[in-house]
Amino acid sequence: MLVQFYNVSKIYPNGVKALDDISLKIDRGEFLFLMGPSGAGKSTLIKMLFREEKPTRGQIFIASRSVVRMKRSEIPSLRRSMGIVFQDFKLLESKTVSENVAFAMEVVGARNHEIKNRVPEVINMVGLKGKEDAFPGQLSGGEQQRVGIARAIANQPLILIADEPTGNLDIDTSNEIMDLLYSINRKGTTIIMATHAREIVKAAHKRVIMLEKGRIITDDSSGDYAL
Amino acid sequence: MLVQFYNVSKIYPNGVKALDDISLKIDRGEFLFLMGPSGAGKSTLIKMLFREEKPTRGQIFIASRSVVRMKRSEIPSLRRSMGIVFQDFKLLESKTVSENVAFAMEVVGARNHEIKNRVPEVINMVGLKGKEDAFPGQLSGGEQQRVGIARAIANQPLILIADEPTGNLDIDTSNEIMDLLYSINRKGTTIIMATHAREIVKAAHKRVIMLEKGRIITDDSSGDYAL
Amino acid sequence: MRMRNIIYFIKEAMKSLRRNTLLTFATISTASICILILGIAVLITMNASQFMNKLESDVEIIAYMEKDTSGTQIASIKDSIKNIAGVKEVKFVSCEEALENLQESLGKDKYDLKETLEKNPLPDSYQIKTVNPHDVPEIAKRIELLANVKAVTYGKGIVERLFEVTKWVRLVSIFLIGLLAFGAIFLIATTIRLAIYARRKEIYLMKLIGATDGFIRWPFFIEGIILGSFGAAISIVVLALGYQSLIVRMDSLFFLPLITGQDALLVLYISLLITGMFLGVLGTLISINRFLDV
Amino acid sequence: MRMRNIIYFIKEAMKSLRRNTLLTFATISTASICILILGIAVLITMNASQFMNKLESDVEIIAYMEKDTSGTQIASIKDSIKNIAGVKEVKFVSCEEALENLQESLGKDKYDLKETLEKNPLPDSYQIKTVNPHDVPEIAKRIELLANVKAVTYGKGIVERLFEVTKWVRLVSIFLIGLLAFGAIFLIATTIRLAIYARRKEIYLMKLIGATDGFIRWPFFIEGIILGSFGAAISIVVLALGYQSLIVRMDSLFFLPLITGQDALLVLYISLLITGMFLGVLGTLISINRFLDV
Ligand SMILES: Nc1ncnc2c1ncn2[C@@H]1O[C@H](COP(=O)(O)OP(=O)(O)OP(=O)(O)O)[C@@H](O)[C@H]1O
Ligand SMILES: Nc1ncnc2c1ncn2[C@@H]1O[C@H](COP(=O)(O)OP(=O)(O)OP(=O)(O)O)[C@@H](O)[C@H]1O
Ligand SMILES: [Mg+2]
Ligand SMILES: [Mg+2]
Repeated sequence: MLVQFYNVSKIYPNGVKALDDISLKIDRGEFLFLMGPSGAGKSTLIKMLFREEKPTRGQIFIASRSVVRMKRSEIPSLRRSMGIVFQDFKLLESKTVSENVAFAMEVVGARNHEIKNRVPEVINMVGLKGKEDAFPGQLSGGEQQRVGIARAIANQPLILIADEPTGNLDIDTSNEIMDLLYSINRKGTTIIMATHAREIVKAAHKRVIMLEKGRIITDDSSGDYAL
Repeated sequence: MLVQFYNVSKIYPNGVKALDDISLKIDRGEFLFLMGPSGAGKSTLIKMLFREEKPTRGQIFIASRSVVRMKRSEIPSLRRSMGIVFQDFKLLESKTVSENVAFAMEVVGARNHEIKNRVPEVINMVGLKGKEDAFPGQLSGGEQQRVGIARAIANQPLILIADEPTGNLDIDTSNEIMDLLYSINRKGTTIIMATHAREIVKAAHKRVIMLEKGRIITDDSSGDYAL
Repeated sequence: MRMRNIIYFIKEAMKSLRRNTLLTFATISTASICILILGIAVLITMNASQFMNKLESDVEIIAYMEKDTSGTQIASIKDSIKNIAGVKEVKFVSCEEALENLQESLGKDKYDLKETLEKNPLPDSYQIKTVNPHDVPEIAKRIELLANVKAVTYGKGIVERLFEVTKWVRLVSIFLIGLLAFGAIFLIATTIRLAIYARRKEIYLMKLIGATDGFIRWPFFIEGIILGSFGAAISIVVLALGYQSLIVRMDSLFFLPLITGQDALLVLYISLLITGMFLGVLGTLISINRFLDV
Repeated sequence: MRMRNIIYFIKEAMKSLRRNTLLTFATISTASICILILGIAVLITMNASQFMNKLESDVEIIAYMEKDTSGTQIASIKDSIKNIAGVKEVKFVSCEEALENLQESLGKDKYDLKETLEKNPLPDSYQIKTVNPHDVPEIAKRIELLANVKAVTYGKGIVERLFEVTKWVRLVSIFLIGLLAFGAIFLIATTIRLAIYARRKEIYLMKLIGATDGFIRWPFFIEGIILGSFGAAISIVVLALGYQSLIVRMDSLFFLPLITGQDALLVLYISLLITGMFLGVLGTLISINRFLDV
């Protein structure tokens, strides 16, 4: 088991109950969709994985390490084992596209020549060739989103966490991105993806977890998703 | 004619040609979808309407006033005649949901009692009852997006411009929002909406403009959109 | 501007001050430190200036009479001196008093000059003060021309040096006050600019949804006024308490009196308050425009 | 830390300085204004202190001999005085010289004292300087006890006042330097804090993608060093040029000499540079941690 949630609840300081007694196991190499209406708790669940938020109750293990009891100094190495696509992109405004991607590799201590080779490669994969030297403020919404994806896959992470990675993409670009994710998944990366895109989920035949009001209402491993 | 584009081109300072010789007429009361792949120029076209960006070449008229030759002091009144939903939401981080919506009304000089009545009303319309006092940082992605929508419709604008207003919403919430937009449209508001959501556009049977690489490739008034 | 708007803008300003605590704290403390330092500099200058005035007003002319001048002649010389424009005070010093003074300066009770000397070698004299100490050399020259005046002294050399020193002290302190004032303006403006910079996206957005420049500016102005005057108020309290305790402690320096006039101090404190308010607004004014052009 | 990392961090720092022009400009100018003002205050204090030392070292004791003391006795008194611990210099003034001096102070060529007086009423005397001027009253007392010394004077009253004044001037200037130094620290730290605040989202994001605190801190530290020392360098150039031109202009005040020793100035300038660098780092250190806790 790569990821384990035991009775996890999250109540934000303002009293909002975002997650309610979630238990969940995710295997190494799985591809998991998180679905559910706006405000169901998808992003909250995802933020628990890399400890942007701590659960109010319950335990979370990733590769058998407790994320909840983890020391402050251990957090960076946890996050470095993951690639994260944020719902709001979170790009470094003062760095170009290349620099944003390179930064994620510098953080993990990659070698200079690795960075030099890998950065153009992933930028190409997400279809942003030609935008290497643009700053995030000079990109369209979908282009920014794809920079976020490129950054997340650059380090070939053990786990890829993607929060609504196609929300700003047209269907063709979405499909290209999904193909990219499937191929990464096939190479062994575990992928957890929150999304509203029913077409994508329907076509994928992967495990789907439906959240509503902070609870898991269905966990369908077959992927025969229907609503 | 409410909106007229005459041979509008936009070349950004870094040399990117985002719009290429666009001519376009939009009638009062129309509902118009803007579609096209990521980076096609939809947001750029939209930004021209409220003069966040100025065209490099060409003329734009809104209600017979030239947006291009408009004096600096006339811009606020142009923008006040519009409601704008931004692709990246652009909420005021230091104001609550209610305050964000109220602010848009204060800007146009609405009376206090009008504001007091209207703000809860529109918050309710977008399904955010109970979130009035939350700050944007305490909301989910889709909730933030709906705050942006509530703010845009609060003043019952002449033109509603929405850039990807459902990108972070599940299908049910999207449909509710679309119903809201249709009813506003029926009351006379002209709506221009950039979107990637094919399901929505298919179901709507409204005029669709397809952009690609900054050019209009189809302008289908029948709405028999097919790709 | 309508009343309703003023209230609205004040409310907005207060809200934003409360919500941006770091920015509020940074601006207030910057303002209070700058104004405190400026206030201390002004106080020191005021005191130094008073001390220098005192030094300068101690400068006097001594006019020695001829040995055989008669009493009536001496009296008429007094009138002639008094008639010179710029003379403030004329005091007669008889030759006996002069000898007494000399005796004193040599060490009283150690030598009895009167005993040693058979007759008093010193002449009668007048001590003359002028309205403006800087006129001393000029007036001394005119007194010297009078009949029966044998000689005139006024500490030539020393007086010029004194004036040279006070001139330079004044110049340097004006320059310093100017520099500190400029520094205060600049530092406060910079802090405000950074605070506004941190909120530039907010301003950008407000413009995009149709706010006029004025609508955005007003709350910032009011914030500037509040921040500036609040910062100034803090520094004034610190300054007043500190100066009061200094006055008590430096009582021993009776010959170097500090300015204690409550009026002068009040004027200073009020000026500092106005300076704070003004700098708050000025800082906002020069900072906000560059973010309004959307 | 490996070499590769140092180079990387320096590159990152330079890039961010170039791209955040407003923040860079604000921090450099704040640092240079604060350090300039601090430097001016130190220079003034150094000069005032030198001037006060000079004033104090002018204080001397005059020991008057008995009228009928013989030449050998006078010579032996000199030795006795020299033997007192703390005495620096002993100078003989004969009664003729003393009369000459008195004549001078009354206005030379106006009265011929020698002509008026039948015999010189003044005694022989010694002028004594001490190593530490503050010992003057003590040493004066001991000299007074020597045989054949009739009386001792040292400007009693005036000297105590002088020491009181210099004590206060020193106290006040130390206090002011302290205040200005504190102000400089605070203002520079505040500016840096605001600059970092403006970039807090960037820091937050860096943490989210796995950067360690150190990895984020280092470029900021290097920025702090560069900003602080660059700001200090500007202020040192201004200070050096300004002071040089002041030295030239105040040449007329030969009796109030400015410190011109290149060594002392160099030490000052280097200290200011180090101060700037140090404040840049310190400001970063106390500011960045609160944004790292993600
Ligand atoms: N920082 C926060 N403080 C308080 N409440 C929060 C915070 N973040 C999220 N919430 C609330 O928690 C609930 C779940 O939010 P979450 O972001 O997990 O939803 P989501 O499933 O990602 O929704 P969406 O599809 O709209 O992104 C929502 O009601 C939201 O308002
Ligand atoms: N400020 C800018 N400076 C330079 N280039 C820009 C700027 N804004 C957008 N662009 C470029 O202009 C082109 C059109 O961008 P635009 O944002 O209009 O696309 P879009 O159709 O809205 O795409 P999306 O669906 O991804 O939001 C893109 O190639 C983008 O990189
Ligand atoms: Mg979410
Ligand atoms: Mg767009």
